[in-house]
Amino acid sequence: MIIDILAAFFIAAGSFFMLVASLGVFRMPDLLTRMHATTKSGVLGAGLIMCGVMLFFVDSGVTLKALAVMAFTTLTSPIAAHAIGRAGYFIGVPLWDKTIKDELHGRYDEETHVLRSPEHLQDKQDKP
Amino acid sequence: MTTLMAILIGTFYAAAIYMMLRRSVVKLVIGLILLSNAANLLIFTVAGMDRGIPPLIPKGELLIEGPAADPLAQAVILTSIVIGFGVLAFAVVLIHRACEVVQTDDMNEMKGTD
Amino acid sequence: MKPRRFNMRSLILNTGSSLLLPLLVLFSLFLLLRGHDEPGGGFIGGLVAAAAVALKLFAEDYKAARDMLRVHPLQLVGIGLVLAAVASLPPLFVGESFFTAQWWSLDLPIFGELKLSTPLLFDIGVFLGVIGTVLTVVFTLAEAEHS
Amino acid sequence: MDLEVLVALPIIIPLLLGALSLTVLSNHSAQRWLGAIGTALLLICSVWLLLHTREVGIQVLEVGSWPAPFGIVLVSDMLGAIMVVLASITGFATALYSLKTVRKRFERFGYYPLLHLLLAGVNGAFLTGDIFNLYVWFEVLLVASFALLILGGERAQMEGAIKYVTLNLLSSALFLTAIGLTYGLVGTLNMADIAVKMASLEDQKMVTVIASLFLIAFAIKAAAFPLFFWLPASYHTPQVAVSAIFAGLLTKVGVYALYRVFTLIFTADTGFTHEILLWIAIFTMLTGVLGAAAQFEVRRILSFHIISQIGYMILGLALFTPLALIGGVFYIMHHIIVKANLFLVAGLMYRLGGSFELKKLGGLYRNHPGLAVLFLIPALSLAGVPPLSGFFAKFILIKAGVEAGAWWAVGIALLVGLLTLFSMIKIWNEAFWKASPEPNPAVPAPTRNALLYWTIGLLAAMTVCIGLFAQPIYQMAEMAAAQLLNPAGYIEAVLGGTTP
Amino acid sequence: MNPVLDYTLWLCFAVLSVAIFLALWRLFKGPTLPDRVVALELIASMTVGLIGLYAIRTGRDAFIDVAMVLALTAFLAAIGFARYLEKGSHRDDH
Amino acid sequence: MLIAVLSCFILACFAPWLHRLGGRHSGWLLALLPASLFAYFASMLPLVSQGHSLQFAYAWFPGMGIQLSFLVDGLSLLFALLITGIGFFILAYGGRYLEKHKDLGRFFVFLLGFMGSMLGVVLSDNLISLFVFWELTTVTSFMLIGFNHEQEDARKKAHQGLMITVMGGLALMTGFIMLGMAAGSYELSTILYSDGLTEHALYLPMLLLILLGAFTKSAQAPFHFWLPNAMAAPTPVSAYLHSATMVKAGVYLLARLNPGLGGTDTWLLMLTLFGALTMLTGIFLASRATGVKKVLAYSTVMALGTLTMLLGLGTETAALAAVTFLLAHALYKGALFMVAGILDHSAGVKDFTQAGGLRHSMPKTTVVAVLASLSLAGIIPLFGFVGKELLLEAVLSASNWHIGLTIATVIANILVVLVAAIVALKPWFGAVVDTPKKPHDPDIALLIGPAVLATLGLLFGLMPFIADKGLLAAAAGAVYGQPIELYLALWHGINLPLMLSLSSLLLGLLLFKVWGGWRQLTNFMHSAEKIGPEVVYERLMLGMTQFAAWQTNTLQNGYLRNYLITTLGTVIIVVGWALLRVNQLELNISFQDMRVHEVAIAVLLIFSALIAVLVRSFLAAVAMLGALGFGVALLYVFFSAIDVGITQVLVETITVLLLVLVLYRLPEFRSLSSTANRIRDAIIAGMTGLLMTILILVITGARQLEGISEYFLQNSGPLGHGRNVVNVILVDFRALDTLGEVFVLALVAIGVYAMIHLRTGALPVTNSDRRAAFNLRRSQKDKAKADAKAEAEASAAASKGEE
Amino acid sequence: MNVLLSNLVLALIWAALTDTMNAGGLVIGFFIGYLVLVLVFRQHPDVRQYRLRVPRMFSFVVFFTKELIMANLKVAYDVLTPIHLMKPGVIAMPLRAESDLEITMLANAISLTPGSLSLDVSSDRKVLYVHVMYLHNEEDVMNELKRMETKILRVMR
Ligand code: NA
Ligand code: NA
Repeated sequence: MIIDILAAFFIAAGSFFMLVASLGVFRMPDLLTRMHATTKSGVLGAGLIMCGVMLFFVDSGVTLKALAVMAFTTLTSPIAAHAIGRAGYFIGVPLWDKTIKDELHGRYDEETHVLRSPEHLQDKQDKP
Repeated sequence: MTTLMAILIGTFYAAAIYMMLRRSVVKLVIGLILLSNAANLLIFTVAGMDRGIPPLIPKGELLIEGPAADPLAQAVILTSIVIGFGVLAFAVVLIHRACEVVQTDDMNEMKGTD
Repeated sequence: MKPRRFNMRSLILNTGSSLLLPLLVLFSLFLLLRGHDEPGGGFIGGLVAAAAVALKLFAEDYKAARDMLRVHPLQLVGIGLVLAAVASLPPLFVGESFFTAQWWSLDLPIFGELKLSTPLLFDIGVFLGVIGTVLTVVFTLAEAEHS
Repeated sequence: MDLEVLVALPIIIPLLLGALSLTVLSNHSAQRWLGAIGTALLLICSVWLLLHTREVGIQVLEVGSWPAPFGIVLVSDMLGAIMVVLASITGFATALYSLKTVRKRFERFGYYPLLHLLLAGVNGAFLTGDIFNLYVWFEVLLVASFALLILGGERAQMEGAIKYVTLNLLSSALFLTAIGLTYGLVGTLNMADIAVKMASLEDQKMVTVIASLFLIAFAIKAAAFPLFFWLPASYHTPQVAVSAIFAGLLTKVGVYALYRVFTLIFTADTGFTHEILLWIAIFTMLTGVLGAAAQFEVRRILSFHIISQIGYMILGLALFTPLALIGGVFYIMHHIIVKANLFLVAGLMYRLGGSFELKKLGGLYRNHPGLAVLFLIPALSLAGVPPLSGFFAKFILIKAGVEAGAWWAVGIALLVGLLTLFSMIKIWNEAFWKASPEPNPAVPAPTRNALLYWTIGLLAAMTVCIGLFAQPIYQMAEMAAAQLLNPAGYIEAVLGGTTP
Repeated sequence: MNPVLDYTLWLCFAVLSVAIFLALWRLFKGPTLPDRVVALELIASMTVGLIGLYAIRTGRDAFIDVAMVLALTAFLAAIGFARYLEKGSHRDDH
Repeated sequence: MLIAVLSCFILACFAPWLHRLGGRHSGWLLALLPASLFAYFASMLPLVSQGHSLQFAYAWFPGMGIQLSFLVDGLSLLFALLITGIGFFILAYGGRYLEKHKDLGRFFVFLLGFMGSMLGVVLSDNLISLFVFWELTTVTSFMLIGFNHEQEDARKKAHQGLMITVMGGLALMTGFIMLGMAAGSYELSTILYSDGLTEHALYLPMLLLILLGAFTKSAQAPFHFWLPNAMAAPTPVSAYLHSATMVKAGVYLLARLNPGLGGTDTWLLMLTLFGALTMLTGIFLASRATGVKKVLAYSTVMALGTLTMLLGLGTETAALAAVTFLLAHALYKGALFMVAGILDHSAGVKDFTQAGGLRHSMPKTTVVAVLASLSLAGIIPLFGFVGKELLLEAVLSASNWHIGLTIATVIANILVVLVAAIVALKPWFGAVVDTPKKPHDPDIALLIGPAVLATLGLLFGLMPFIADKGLLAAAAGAVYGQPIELYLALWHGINLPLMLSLSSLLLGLLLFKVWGGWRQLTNFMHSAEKIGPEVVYERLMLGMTQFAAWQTNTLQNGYLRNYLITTLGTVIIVVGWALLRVNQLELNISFQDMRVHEVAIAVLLIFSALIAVLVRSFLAAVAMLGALGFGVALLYVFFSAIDVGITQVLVETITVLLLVLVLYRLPEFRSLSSTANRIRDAIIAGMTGLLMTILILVITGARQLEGISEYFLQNSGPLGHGRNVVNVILVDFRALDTLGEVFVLALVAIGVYAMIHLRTGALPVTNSDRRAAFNLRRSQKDKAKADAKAEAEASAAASKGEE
Repeated sequence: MNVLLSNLVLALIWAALTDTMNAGGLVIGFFIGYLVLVLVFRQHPDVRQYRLRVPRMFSFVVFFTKELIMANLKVAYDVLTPIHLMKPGVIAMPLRAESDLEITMLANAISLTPGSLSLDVSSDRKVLYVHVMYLHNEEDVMNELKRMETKILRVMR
């Protein structure tokens, strides 16, 4: 009984974050900000729902599977986000006009595919 | 739900065929994908749709108690998905090659053989 | 705006994919072996395994993926086909109809009773065949990029 | 070992051969040996199966020992066994012909595995007793044909292949749809079981709806009017050996499927279905032959003739009398051999004359009288000149048409026979009789054509033999027709008299 | 089943359905390919969620298997698209 | 008997070798066969002339009632003797005539083949085996007409002759089939004496079809034109096939079938009408022609018409007249053709206007020619006279239209005399005309045939009883259907036929005097030829090929979407029609049983599908397909299909991967179709979709039976040793499906591998090159389009300005 | 790594011995195996490191989950409110992490936590470029990121 209600809470929370994620992707102004919404809320939403599943079934096999789902999303989602965000940035998907800073700008060489680090950090790091 | 599925499948068929009728071979591929999905869903729908009773025998038992969804239809659909996938993979590469050889994606320019 | 070019090589992606790769392969074997009792089976397992190699290809390059597989995917297809076809033959030697399932029980010290069967052999054939096919297509296309 | 396994051999042998060839892809001589010896073995087993079936009656193999309506059954009735033998003959001839004509690079890229698996698909389609399994075999042979079609990768092949692939996939989708609806209606996939259950339905017109979908799906495969477009668009583009096996077998699988379902399952509403078939047959004959009349390239002419010949075969089914079915089966037997042979001859004409274009060909009669004879035999047979195989095929069908009072069909069939001769003589006049347009043909005369001559000669000899010794062939066709007209026998053999 | 859970499930299904439509809108609208891919990834996540909910609704844990496969493989599409951008450089919004 | 017929074919197969063996005298060598066959048939004379008939039967194709059965009676024996007898001379003659021709070996093949076929035709008792031989004569004749195949004209004429005779042949076959149905047998010996054939419902169609076959073969008007054209063949062929034997196959058939099918008004009308028409047409054209072979060919047409007319009359006299005339004609026409060959061979003369006074240089030939021509003219005491008298007698005693027929016959006779005079006088007498070759009498091989035939014409004329007692009565009896009472005589006294004969002789000779004038007078025929049957034939053939080209261009027009539209249109019409026939069409529509998430996903899928169609970017469409795949997987999951759902997810993902792998090398989406096309396509697509929806709704409402799936649920655990029933079905219950599926995948792998690696032809090397090529092409096209548009606008603006 | 593997093997053996080859059995087996390893091979240098790593891992998971939730709430707020509060920007974060695995884990963790999304690592592996959503105060953000790095490095090293 209690467990069911707890499960209900988890799935409600999960669904809520899912909604947030999709609202984010719907509303946010540029690619990278949209990705903030999806990467985090997607993982969290799915994770919470899986917690609900764990609680509802109370079974070791199910728990293992639900944990696996959580682990898989946690592993894959940021990698996918990295791949797509990086690609999007490099091919020149425009950033939101209210973006205040871009330290990456101009540091990627299209010919050699070298991504330079900022000069001040280079110096600092090179000190032994 | 059958009614809605019927409408859905009809839409799939229509969309598939509309895409296949375009001049761009690239759209043809999309049409083929939709067509394959439509046919599979059709089998699924007419075989009868049951909610939440997968044809899995519980652990340690030999029989399913109570009703279960039609496993034969599922097996058939599975096979047909796989075949559809294979054929589609071939079609994709074919169209890629054709575009490469003919240097266009316009079907209207691929009528030298008739 | 003129599209810019960039390179897929990314440390994060490379490392991430090499973390995920064993996981995917393991998972595919898991799906293959449990298929007879739980959702899964040769086809599903094969697709996951193929996806794993494809990931390698996408995250690194064609050569890395090709090296990882060692054999040519078309050979994999051949082996898969032979296994699947051969799995249909054993019953003929015991006077049963073509494709009749044969089950052998093996008692192993640690794993306990291991059930070997022609359906399992068959499913492994399917598994290899699927991997081989998907990878043939993927590799062929990737190779074509270089030519 | 039980002889039951014979039914499976025509599928297992090419499957194993295909798998083995694939594993030794780079070993050319192994490929060739597997090709020639393997198809010979297949031929032997197929003939054995046919003789056995003729002797004992319908043979049923329950695959995996699962009883009939539940598992898949392989059924060898006379029609199926005859078709398997024909497929094996074509396969064997093609394999022999390929030994000398298929280039090494094609061998390395899977020519032989494709050939074997194509045969496996074709034989599977002929033998299966399960409607979905039929779909699977259709796909096997279809994909094999896709791959064979594009082997070489030339522009024409690509263009042709896109049409071939698209229209055939549409057909597959329709077939699958029809299977789905059938399953939805009767909940079973075994064809005998479907027949039983369909017959027990109250509203047979509902069954007809499904029948009409099957009809179209198979008519596309058979390249019948007005669904044949894929064939002329593609058949002349691949290797000649490939064209030959396509010409001999692929459309016939569609015809076979029509024969199967419209004699076993959909027999209640023949007034509708067979009437449609009749008109399809008439227009198929006519449009095909006219298409050929408009062509000036040997392979294209032959391709269009496939269509028109399909019309005759469908005519046999459409008339649906014992004699008509005999005629149809006889026609199929004659046609597969003749048509495959004509394409092989065309290949040799190309080797010796340097072109497929009638304008550029010439002088073959003067320079290669042997080839001339080997062309005339299948060509005249195709046109129905006695006493070759095609004459009796047409004769039986015309007689059936006259008996049935199908005057239009008879008239068109006769006219089409005449126009077929017209086309064949066109080839003869231009390629053989006409003097060679160039004093020295540019192609170096290839040596070592003996095997090709032997292959063609073998098939030509069969054509002559079917004509000169028509009686045994007729008897087999008669048995096949009798079985087709008695679906109860088939059902009894498959379901063992007990319906679930 | 607990009525609270029952109603929550109903609500969650509704919420996720709405959410999927929002993501679909982004998928349709773009404007660039990465935007669409992000939406696609999100739809995959929501599919995982929906399957979880459905498993609870039916009490059959076998459905989680689908979620498992989805969670492990769906990201491949994104990697694929990223590679497309590398090779093809169509940004898709012209 | 079978050996007798087949021996010709067997010898034909070995003829090229024998030819090489025999060298210069191979013709004589090969002629041994017809000689011995002649002897063989002659040995049957005593029996047959007593009115007996011999039958031989060999099993062939009993299933269809076809056997190799032979009937030797007067009629067939007459023909068999003619075939082998004249055949003997022709082989000898041909061997010499074509001595230097490089294809002489092949000539012997076809000639012997023809001989066998012709023997088969006249000896067959079984209608179908008769037809088989009939068609073989057509084919061998084709090969012989086109003997000089490197000349386009020869090929064309051969084609024409073949088409006409095969057309008739096909009609004949159908007629035979009907005849067989009506009589219950294909055996002539049964058919001819079975009752009620003429009252049978199929009588009229079968008669017309058989007549079509016979008329085309025997060159009856309006199909007569192929025969003169067949003169493209070497002269020995013309002499044999196109005068003495093959063209008479049609006449033979009519004669043969007369007892069974004759005697009706239709028969009488058709045969006499077409016969008379042919007779007049033939002789009229002959009288105008100047080419040696042309004149003879047209006069052959006349003879064939005459024979047909006689067979139509069906009286005793007519039957006797027919066989007599036939024999006479074979003798003199065979001789004349061979003489024509000699003219060509020894003097290079092909046209009567090229020759004159040859009697000095070719005395022997002149004698032969005159002798044969006199027989042609029907001058006493030659055998032609006997035939002509009987002809007139038969016509005069005809039951109907005898006045008209008599007038026609007399007119024909006048012109025959003219023609005979031309042949007998023009080249040989009068002033000497320079000929292309130096004229000389040929050697024995060429001369013996015509000489013997012409002499026989004289011999039979002087002693008609030789022919009569021996054979002709028996033959006429076979034609008439019962033993015949009449006998032949050279002199019947002075009667009406003789008077008519004499007057036509005089008029004919008169006409010969003014031959040039006659040709001038009949010049209108020249323009008439332009609308004649040959022109009709040519037009028909041309029209057929044009129609064929039009039809093929229309149907097989190269546009995939037209093919698809046709196919789908067929689906909509046929399946829709079948649906409309369903008695009570109940659509299983209900919106009751739905869950919110299901509806949401279904609606989402509908949207995705529509968006995938409408979206302007390929990538967007692919991404949309990905979403659609997840949605479909969800539907599978919602309705208990777990394995299917997993598979769907994986397949969708990998499909997307494949698409993106090839995508960047494919051009972007473009709008290529016009709005009208889009609307048309949308209608087709929509109708197909609607049809599918209706089908689903109908079928889901109609299921009443239990399916077989329960079996799998029950037995998967106990017998299949697996708990995942779907998997057990896949790997055990229906493993064969899965096996096929794996093979499909393997084939895809091979195909794809070969497609990419096995490249031929030069292709751009790098991807960027390829892309550049794409883009260039595209931009050029776009530019062209833009230019065209700009131009149109400019011109529109200009025209506006002018207003 | 070897130690982790040994621990896993021990867990498997435990599950097999006790015939509890399921999640519970494995978790218990893992825990018992950990104790055994830590107690028996105390002296082994790898084990010494490993001993600390497991508790740190747990603490990291807890920390991470908390961060994840916080991140989401923050984003949720911005998504749900009509006005965007964001001040996004791309910053370069100097890296202490050295190995591929460390950098990757860090980048992934950053992607999943508040308002940050890792874009790429510089080719000299000294800098991680991070897209930050709320760049109101760069110093704070940088500190936050570095705290994360520290936590991760403690688990990894
Ligand atoms: Na499919
Ligand atoms: Na499968």
